[in-house]
Amino acid sequence: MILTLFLVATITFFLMKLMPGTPYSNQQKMTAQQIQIMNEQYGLNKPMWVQYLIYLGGMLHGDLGVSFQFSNQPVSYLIASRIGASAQLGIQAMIFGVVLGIIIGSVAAVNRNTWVDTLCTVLSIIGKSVPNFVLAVLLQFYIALKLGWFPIADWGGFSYTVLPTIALGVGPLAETARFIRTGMVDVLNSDYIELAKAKGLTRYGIVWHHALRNSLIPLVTLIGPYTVTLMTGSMVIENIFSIPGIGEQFVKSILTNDYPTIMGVTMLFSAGLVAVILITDVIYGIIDPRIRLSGSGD
Amino acid sequence: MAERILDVKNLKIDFHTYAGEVKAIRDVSFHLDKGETLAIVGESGSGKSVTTKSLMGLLANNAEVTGGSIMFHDQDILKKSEKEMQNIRGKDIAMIFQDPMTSLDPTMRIGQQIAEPLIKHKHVDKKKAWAQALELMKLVGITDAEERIKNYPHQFSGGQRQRIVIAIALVCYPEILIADEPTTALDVTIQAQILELMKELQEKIETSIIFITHDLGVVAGMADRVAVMYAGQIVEYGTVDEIFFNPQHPYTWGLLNSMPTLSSTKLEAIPGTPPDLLDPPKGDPFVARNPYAMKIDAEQRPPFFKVSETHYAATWLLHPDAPKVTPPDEIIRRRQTFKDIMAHRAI
Amino acid sequence: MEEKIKLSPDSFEALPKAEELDNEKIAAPSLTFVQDAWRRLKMNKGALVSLVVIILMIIVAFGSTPFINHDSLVKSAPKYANLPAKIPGVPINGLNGKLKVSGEWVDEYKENNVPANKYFVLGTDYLGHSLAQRIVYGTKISLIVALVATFFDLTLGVAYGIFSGWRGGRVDNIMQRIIEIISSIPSLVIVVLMLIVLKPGMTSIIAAIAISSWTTMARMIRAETLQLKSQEYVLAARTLGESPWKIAWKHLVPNLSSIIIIQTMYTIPTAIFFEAFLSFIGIGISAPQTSLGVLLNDGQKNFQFLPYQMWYPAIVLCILMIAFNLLGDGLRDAFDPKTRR
Amino acid sequence: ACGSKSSSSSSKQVLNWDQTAELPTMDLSKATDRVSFDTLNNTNEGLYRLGKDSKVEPGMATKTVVSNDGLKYTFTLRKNAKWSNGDKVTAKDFVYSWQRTVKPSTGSQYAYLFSGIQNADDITAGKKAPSTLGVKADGDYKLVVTLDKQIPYFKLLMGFASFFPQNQKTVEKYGSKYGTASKYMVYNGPFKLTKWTGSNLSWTMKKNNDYWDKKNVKLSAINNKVNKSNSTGYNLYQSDKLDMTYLNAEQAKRLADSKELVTRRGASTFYLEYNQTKKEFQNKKIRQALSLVINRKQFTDKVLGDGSTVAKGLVASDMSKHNGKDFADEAEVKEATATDTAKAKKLWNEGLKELGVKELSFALLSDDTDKAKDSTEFIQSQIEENLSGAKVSVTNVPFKTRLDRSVKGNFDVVITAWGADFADPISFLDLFTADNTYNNGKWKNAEYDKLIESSKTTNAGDTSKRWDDLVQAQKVLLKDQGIAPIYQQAEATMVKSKVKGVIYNSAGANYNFKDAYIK
Amino acid sequence: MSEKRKKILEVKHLKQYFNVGKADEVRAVDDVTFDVYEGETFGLVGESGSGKTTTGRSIIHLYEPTDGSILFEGRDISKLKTKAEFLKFRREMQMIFQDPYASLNPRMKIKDIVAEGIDIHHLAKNDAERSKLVEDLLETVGLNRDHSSRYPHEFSGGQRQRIGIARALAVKPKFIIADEPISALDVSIQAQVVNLLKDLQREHGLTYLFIAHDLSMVKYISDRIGVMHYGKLLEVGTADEIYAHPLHAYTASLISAVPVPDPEYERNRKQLPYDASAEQDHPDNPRKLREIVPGHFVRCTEDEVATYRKKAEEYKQQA
Ligand SMILES: Nc1ncnc2c1ncn2[C@@H]1O[C@H](COP(=O)(O)OP(=O)(O)OP(=O)(O)O)[C@@H](O)[C@H]1O
Ligand SMILES: Nc1ncnc2c1ncn2[C@@H]1O[C@H](COP(=O)(O)OP(=O)(O)OP(=O)(O)O)[C@@H](O)[C@H]1O
Ligand SMILES: [Mg+2]
Ligand SMILES: [Mg+2]
Repeated sequence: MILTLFLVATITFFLMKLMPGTPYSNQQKMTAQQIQIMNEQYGLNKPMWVQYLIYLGGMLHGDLGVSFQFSNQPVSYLIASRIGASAQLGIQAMIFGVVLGIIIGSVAAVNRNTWVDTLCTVLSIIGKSVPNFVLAVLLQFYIALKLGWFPIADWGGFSYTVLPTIALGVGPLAETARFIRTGMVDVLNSDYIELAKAKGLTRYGIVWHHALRNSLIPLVTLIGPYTVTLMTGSMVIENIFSIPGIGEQFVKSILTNDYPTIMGVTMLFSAGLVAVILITDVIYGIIDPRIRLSGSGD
Repeated sequence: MAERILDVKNLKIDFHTYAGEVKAIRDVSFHLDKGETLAIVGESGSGKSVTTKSLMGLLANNAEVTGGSIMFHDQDILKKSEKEMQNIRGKDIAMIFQDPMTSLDPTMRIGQQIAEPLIKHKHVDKKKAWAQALELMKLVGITDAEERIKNYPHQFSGGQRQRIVIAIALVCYPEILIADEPTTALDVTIQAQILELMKELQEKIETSIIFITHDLGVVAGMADRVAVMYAGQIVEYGTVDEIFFNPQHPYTWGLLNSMPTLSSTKLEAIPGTPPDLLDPPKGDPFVARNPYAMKIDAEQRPPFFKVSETHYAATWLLHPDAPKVTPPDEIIRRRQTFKDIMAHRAI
Repeated sequence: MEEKIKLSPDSFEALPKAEELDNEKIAAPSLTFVQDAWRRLKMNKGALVSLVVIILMIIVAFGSTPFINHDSLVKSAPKYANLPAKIPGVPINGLNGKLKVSGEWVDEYKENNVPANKYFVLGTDYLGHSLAQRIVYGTKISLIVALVATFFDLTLGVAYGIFSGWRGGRVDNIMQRIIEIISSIPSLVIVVLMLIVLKPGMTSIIAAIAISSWTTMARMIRAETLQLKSQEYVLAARTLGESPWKIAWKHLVPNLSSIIIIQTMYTIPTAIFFEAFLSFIGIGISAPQTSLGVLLNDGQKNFQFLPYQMWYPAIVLCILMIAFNLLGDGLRDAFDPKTRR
Repeated sequence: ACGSKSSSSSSKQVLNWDQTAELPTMDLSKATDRVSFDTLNNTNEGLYRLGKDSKVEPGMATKTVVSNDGLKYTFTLRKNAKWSNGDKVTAKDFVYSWQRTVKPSTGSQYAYLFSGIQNADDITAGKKAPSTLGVKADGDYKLVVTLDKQIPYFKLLMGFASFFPQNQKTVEKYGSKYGTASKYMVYNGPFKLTKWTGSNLSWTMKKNNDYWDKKNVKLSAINNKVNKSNSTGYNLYQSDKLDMTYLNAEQAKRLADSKELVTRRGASTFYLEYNQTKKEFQNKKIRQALSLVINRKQFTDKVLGDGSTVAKGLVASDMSKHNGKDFADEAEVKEATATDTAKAKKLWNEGLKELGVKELSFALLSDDTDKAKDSTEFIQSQIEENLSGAKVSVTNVPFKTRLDRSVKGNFDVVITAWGADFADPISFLDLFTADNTYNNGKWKNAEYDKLIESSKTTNAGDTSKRWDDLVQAQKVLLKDQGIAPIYQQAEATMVKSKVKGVIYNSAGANYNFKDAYIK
Repeated sequence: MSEKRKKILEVKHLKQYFNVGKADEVRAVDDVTFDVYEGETFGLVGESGSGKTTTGRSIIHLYEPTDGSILFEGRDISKLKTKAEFLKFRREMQMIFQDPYASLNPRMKIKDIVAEGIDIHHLAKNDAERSKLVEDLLETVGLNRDHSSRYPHEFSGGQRQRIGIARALAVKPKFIIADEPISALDVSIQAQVVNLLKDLQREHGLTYLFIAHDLSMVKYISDRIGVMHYGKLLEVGTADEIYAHPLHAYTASLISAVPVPDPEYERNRKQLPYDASAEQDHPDNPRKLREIVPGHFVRCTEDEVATYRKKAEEYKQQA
C-alpha cells in the first residue's frame, strides 16, 4: 500500500517534470538572477533526483510545497480549502446515484425482460448518455433559471448542491443500476432465492431480505474507487456551477505547470484510493459474513 | 384407506423456448396420501422437478400449464392466485432442494432463515420464532444449536446445511414435504444420515413426502410408493416392493439392471439418451432405447395397464395380445426374491 | 382414450432393427455459439435496434469521407454564421430557419440576407460551417477515437489480463500492482502530458485514452482467467500437452469473448466521453477537424441563444451512447451462459 | 418581477461583480494577473489613481515636482492617509515596497517595470543591493525618486499597483502568509478586502472607512464571484444575482442590441508572429501573403462579434494620444492589415518560387482558449482556401506550454497577444527590438532598433520627437510585415443600467470602483 | 499373483500441500503410497475433500508435488527433461474429468475438442484423416458421427462424459485417470459410462485409476481399491476383499452407507458410525500402510496390526 503510494509519487513526479515550460507566466520579463533565485526558492534548480528526494522528504512531514498559482499558498492549505466542497458533492452524488441506482436496478431486475426493465435501463442510460457538462447546462438553464427551483450557481446551503449533485450523480446512478441489475438477476436465479420462494415469502420480502443484500456486496468494490474519483472533484461540474472545488483547481494546475499542486492532488487521489481499498476490505467484512468470519479463524 | 391429500390429474406443462415448445410434462397423474412417502424416480430431464415445482406454483416464466389439475385437499392449486400460493408455500407444502451448499442465503443468520417461514405464516414475533427455530435445529440434530443459531451458512458443513434446509422446510409442520434430490450432492455417509433423519422426522411430524431422486437405492430405503418417470410421463407406479421386485415396464427393468447391487457382476446399461422433449415421439417415449420395442410402441402411446390394485404400468408389453418376453436375468431374480419374501411374510 | 387405440395384427411385432430410431438424437437445431448469442440478441428488441443504429451511424460517418473531409471542413463562410436549421417545406419553427430571439421567432436567414436557395438542414456554426456536416464528421472522429481506444483495450488489456491471470503467483501480484499504480495516477495527468509532449491532435488523444483505459479490461480479464484456468477443459488441454500460448488462444480467448465484447461496449462510450471532456477543458481535437465532444462544448457555451448547436450533437451523442449501452447490455445477456434458456 | 429586489439592493449600494478567475494573491510584489491588479487597484492606492482614460488623479501624493532633466521626481504625500491597521501611510512604505519588488529574492515578475529607476536593473540582476534603488524617503511625507533615464510615462506607472506602497510591519508580521488571505493584508485604498481565504471563489470589497477620500466612495460593498462559465455568469445576471457579467462571442453577438451591453476595448493586440529563423518566413512575400489573405473585418464582426476591432497596427487604438491624434491612426500602415486576396495569391506564388517550393505546410500555434481557437480555425480556413499549396495545421495548447514553445522558438507561426501594462506605445513597441526576450519570432531591423533607442534616450524628453520616433518604428515594423496584427481585443460585458461611475481603463489595472455607485 | 505383473505407476510418499507456509495451508494429500499394475483398474474412494482429485492431478503432473515421487513406467515424471519426453508422457497418461459441464470448452465444436490431442501430437496427416479419426472415436463411445459439428451445450451429461472419454482416447493413452467420471450422472447413464470404460479397457489394454466416492460402482469396476480419508490412504486391497472384508472402520462405515436398490435389504440396513478421533496420530508411533493379509493393507500403528489380523481371521471364519 505504502509502496503503491510511493511509486505513484515517483512516477507522477517524473512525468510532471516532462511537461514543457516553467511555472512562471511572465518569465521573459524576469532577470536571470530573479529566475535563479526563484528556482532556488522552489528548489527547481537542483538535479531532478534531488528535487525528488526533497519532495519525498517534505511529503513525509506533510509538507506538499507551495502553489505556483496562488503565491505563497501552501498546497496543503489549498487542498484543504478546496476539498470540502468537492467531497461533499462527491458523497452526495454517490448517495444519490447509488440509492436511486439500487432502486432502478432492482426494479429492472425483478421485472427482467419486460417493458419496465427496458424503461429503467433506458432511463439510467439516458442520464449517463449526455456528457455531464451538457446535463449541467440543461439543469441550470431549465430548473434553475426558468423554473427557479434551485440556485443557478455558487456555493452555500444545501439547495446550492442539489443540481450539481444530480448532474454528478447520474454517472454512478447508471453504473449502479446496471451493476445491481446484473447482480440481482444472478442472485434471483440462485438456489437460495428459490428456497425463499418456497418458504412462501412475498416478492417484496424476497427482494428486500435476500436478493438485495446479496447483490449489494459486489457493489462495494465499485463504489469505493468511484467515490474517491467523485470526491476529488469534477472540473466540469465545479466550473459550471461555480463551486470552489478541487477538481477545477487540479485541471488548472496541470494546465499551468503548478507542479506542487499537481503532485498534491495526485497524492491525495491515490492516498484516497489506497485508503478506500483498505476500507472496502473492512466494509466487505462487515457486510459479507463469509469474509468476516473466515478471517477470525472460525 | 388413508386420507388423500394431493391428487394430480392429467397435468400437462409446456415451456416456450426459441426452438419451439418443450413438452416437459405430458399427462401426468399421481396422488399422495397422508403420511406416506412417494418417490418419483427418473432420468435427468424426465420432468421430476417441473412436476414438483408446479405443486408449489413456482414454475419458470416461460412455462405454461396446458392442462390438468392439482387438487390439494379439495382445492385446485393451479387456480390459485400468487398471493394464495404464498400462503400455501412453506406452510402447507414445503420443499427441500438438491444442493445444500447454495440453498441458503450466505448473508443471513441461520436462525433467521429458519424463523422466516414462522414469521411469515404463523405471525409469531421474532423472539418466539427464534426459539422455535432453535428447537428445530436440535430436532434435525445440530449440536450446540444454541450457539450455532447465530452462525452463517458458510460455517456449516454440507451435511449440516442440508439438515438446516430440512429444518426450514419443516418449521411450519407442512402437510407435504417435497424433497427434490435432497442428497444427490452429498457423500454417501452423509446421505445415509440425512435419509435416516428424514425418516425419523416424518414419523414425528406426520408429513407426507414426495421424494425425488434418480437413485433407486435411495428409493428402496425411503419410499412407500414409487412413480417412475420417463420423458415427461409416468411410465409405472406401484408400491416400493412392486416396483423393485415385480417391475413391468422395460424402462424400470433397465433402471434396476443398471444399478450395481451387492451381488451383481454385470451391469446392463440402457443405451442412448432420452428423447428430446421438443419433439417427443408420438408412441411410447422409450421406444428408441427399448430392446423389446414393438411396432406399436413407435405408433401409439400405451395406456396404463393394471398389474395390481396399486400397481400400473404403461407398456404395450402388458397388452393381452403382446408376445411374452423374457425380462433380463436380474429382473427374473428379483421376481424370485419377491416370491420368497412374500412367502416368508406369509409365514 | 381407450377407444382411440386401433391395433393392427402386426402391431406387436418386434420393431425391425433398420427402423430403430436414433437413440442419441438431438432435436433442437444445431446452433453455434455465435448463432445462439445472435438468437438471444434478436429477442432483445432494444439491443437489436441499437445494433442497427450503430451500423447505420458507422456507415453514414465513414461513408461520408469522400464528401466531408479536410478540404470541405476547412472552408468557412462567416457570412452564414450561426444560422438555425432550415429544411425547405417544413413549416415548423426551429426547422424553418427561425430562431427564438428574446421570446420571438425571427427568420435568421432573412436577417442575414442569405440567398433564398441556400439552406442548412441542421443550421451552421460560428464560422458558417454546416452543422450537419460537422456532426457527421464529428461522429466519425468520435467513433475513431472510440474504436482505436478499444483496439488497445483488446490487445493490451486482454493480453495483459490473460498473462497476469495465467501466470498467477508473484508475477500476477506484481502485474496487479502495476495496474493499481497506473490507475492511481489521475488519467488527466497522463493525457495532458501526452497531448503536450506529442503533438496535440487525434493521435495523442487516442494514445492518451488508450494508455489509461486498458486497465479495467485487464483487471476483468485477469479475474476471469483466474477462474477459467482451473476449469476442467483447460486442465484437459494441459494434460494433452497443449502449450500455454495455444491454450490462451484456443480456450481462454473464446471463453473470454463475452467479457471482452461487453467491456468493449462500455469502453467505447467512455472513450467518447473522455474525448468530450478533453474538449471541455480545451485540449480536444484541433480544427478543422471536429468531434462530437468539440461540437457539444461549443454548443454548450451558446446554449441560451443558439440551443440547436447543443441539441443536435447532444441528440446524436445520446443516441450513440444509448445504442452502445443497450447493445452492451444485450450482448452481455446474450453471451452469458447463465441466462441461457 | 424583481423590482423590489433591485431597488433594495441599489439603496444598499452593493455591487455584485463577476470574475473569471480566482484572486491568486494580494501581495503586490508578486501579482501578475488581472484579477490581482484590479483588486489591488481598488483596495490600495499608489501615488496616483488612474481615472477615466488613464487620467492621473491624486492618490497618496498631493504634489509632484519633476526636475528639469526629468530624472528626479519629488512627491509630497498626504498626511491623512492611513492603513487599515491604523498606521499612517508614509514615504517609507513606498521605499520599502519598491525595494521589496525589485529585490531578486522576491521574484517579482513585474520588476522589469522599474527599469529606468536608478539602479533598478542592476538590483534585479543581483548586481546591487536593494537599498541602492533610486527611491528615498525624505521624512514621512516626502518621496524622492531618481531615474537613470527619462521615463515619459512615469506618472502612469505610479498609478499601477506594482508601484503601490506596502506596510513593512504587516509584511514582516505575516511573513510567508502576507497577501494570502484578506486578513493577512492591510489596505489604504477606497475598499478593504474581506472574505477572501486565498483560493476561494468569492470575496467582498468593503468600503474602507480609513480611506482618506471615503466621503467620495459611494459603494458600501462589492461582492465578487468567480464564474468560469460565461453561460453561468449570464444566467446569474439574468436573475439579478450579478450586476455585471462577461460575455463570450456568441452571447455578445446575440445581445448586440441590448442597452446593457458594454464592450470594453482593451489595450491589447493580437498578432501573427512568424518564426523568422525559418527560411520560409524570412521571405517577406510569404509573410505579406499570409497577412493579406485574412479578412479581419469579417473575423471581428462575424466571428468574434464581441466588439473587438481590426487592429490598425501593433499599438492598440485609443490608448495613447498626442495632440489629439491617436497613435494607432498616426502609425497605421494600411497594407499591413488589409485584405487583398488577389495580391496575396500573387505574392504567395512569387514567394514560393523564391523559396523554390510548390507547397508550404506549417503549424499555426496558439493558446487553448475559445478565442484563440476561433482565431486559429478562421485563419487556417482563410489561408487554405485562398492560397494554393498552403497547408496549415493548428495547434492549440495551454498557455504555459505555448509560452514555452514561443520562447524556445519551437513554432512556425504563432498567434499571440500583447496587452499594455501602461498606456504608452512603448509598452508595445519595446517587444520587437532585436534583443527583447519577447521577440520570439526574431524579426530584426536595425532602423527599428535605432528609433526605439532614440525614443528612450535622445528624444526621451521631447514628447513630440519621441512620438515621431515611435510612429516611425511601428511603420517600419508593419511595412516589413514583421508581424501581422489581427485585432484589438474587446471585452463584451453586460452591466446593469443602474450601475454608474465604474471607470474602465484599457491598460494596466482595468477597473476602478472608487466613484462607482448604484442609482 | 500381483508380483508377476508389471507396475505401470508407482506413487511414493506423495505429499501435496497447498498454500504452504500460509495460515490456510491445506494438506490435501499427505504421504500417500500405492502402485498400479498394468492393465488393472485401481479404484480410489473417499468422501468429498479427501484428496482424491488432488492425487489424480498430481500424478498427471498438473501440480508440482510438495514431496514424494511418482514413477510412470519406471520414470520419475517430475524429472522429465526434454519436451519430447514430456509430450510422450502427455500422450501415455490421460484424464477424464468429473464435471461433464465444465470439462468441455463451450466455445469449441465437438470435432475440435476430440481432435485437440490429435492436433497436438500430430496424429493425423490431413484434415480428412483427422475427421475420420474423430468420427471413429465418437462411434467408439457410442455417439453419432454427425454430432461432431455440434457444440457441447447441446449434449446431455452422459453424452458429454463420453465426449470427454473420446478426447482422452484420441491420443491412445496407456493409462487413464478417471476422476469421478460418473458421479455427476444419472444412475442409468452411469452404467453406460462404466461399461464403456470397461469395454475400452478390454479392447485397448488400458490401465485405470478410477476415482469415485460411490463404493458400489468402484467395486464393480475396480480390481483393487484404495480408501482415502483426509488426505491419507487408509486401506488398500482387492475390490472383493475391501468390499467384503473391510478391515478399517472407516471403510466399513463407507460400505454400510451405500444404498442398495433392494427395499428388503434397505429395511434392515444399519449404518456403521465412524469416529475419526480414534485415529489420532502419535509422532513416536506413526501410522503407515501395513500389510495385514497378503495384498490387503491398512494404515495403522505397529500395535494395531494384531487387531486387524484378528479381524481378518474372523471374516475368514464367517465365510
Ligand atoms: N425453464 C425451462 N425452459 C425450458 N425447458 C425447461 C425449463 N425447465 C425445465 N425444462 C425442461 O423440462 C424438462 C424436465 O425438466 P426437470 O427439471 O423437471 O427434469 P428433472 O427430472 O428434474 O431432471 P434432473 O434430474 O436433472 O433434475 C427438461 O427437458 C428440461 O429441459
Ligand atoms: N488448488 C487448491 N488450493 C487450495 N486447496 C485445495 C486446492 N485444491 C484442492 N484443495 C483442497 O484439498 C483438499 C482435497 O481436495 P480434492 O479436490 O483433492 O478432494 P476430493 O477427494 O477430490 O473431493 P471431491 O470428492 O469433492 O472431489 C480439499 O480440502 C480442498 O479444499
Ligand atoms: Mg430436477
Ligand atoms: Mg474431486
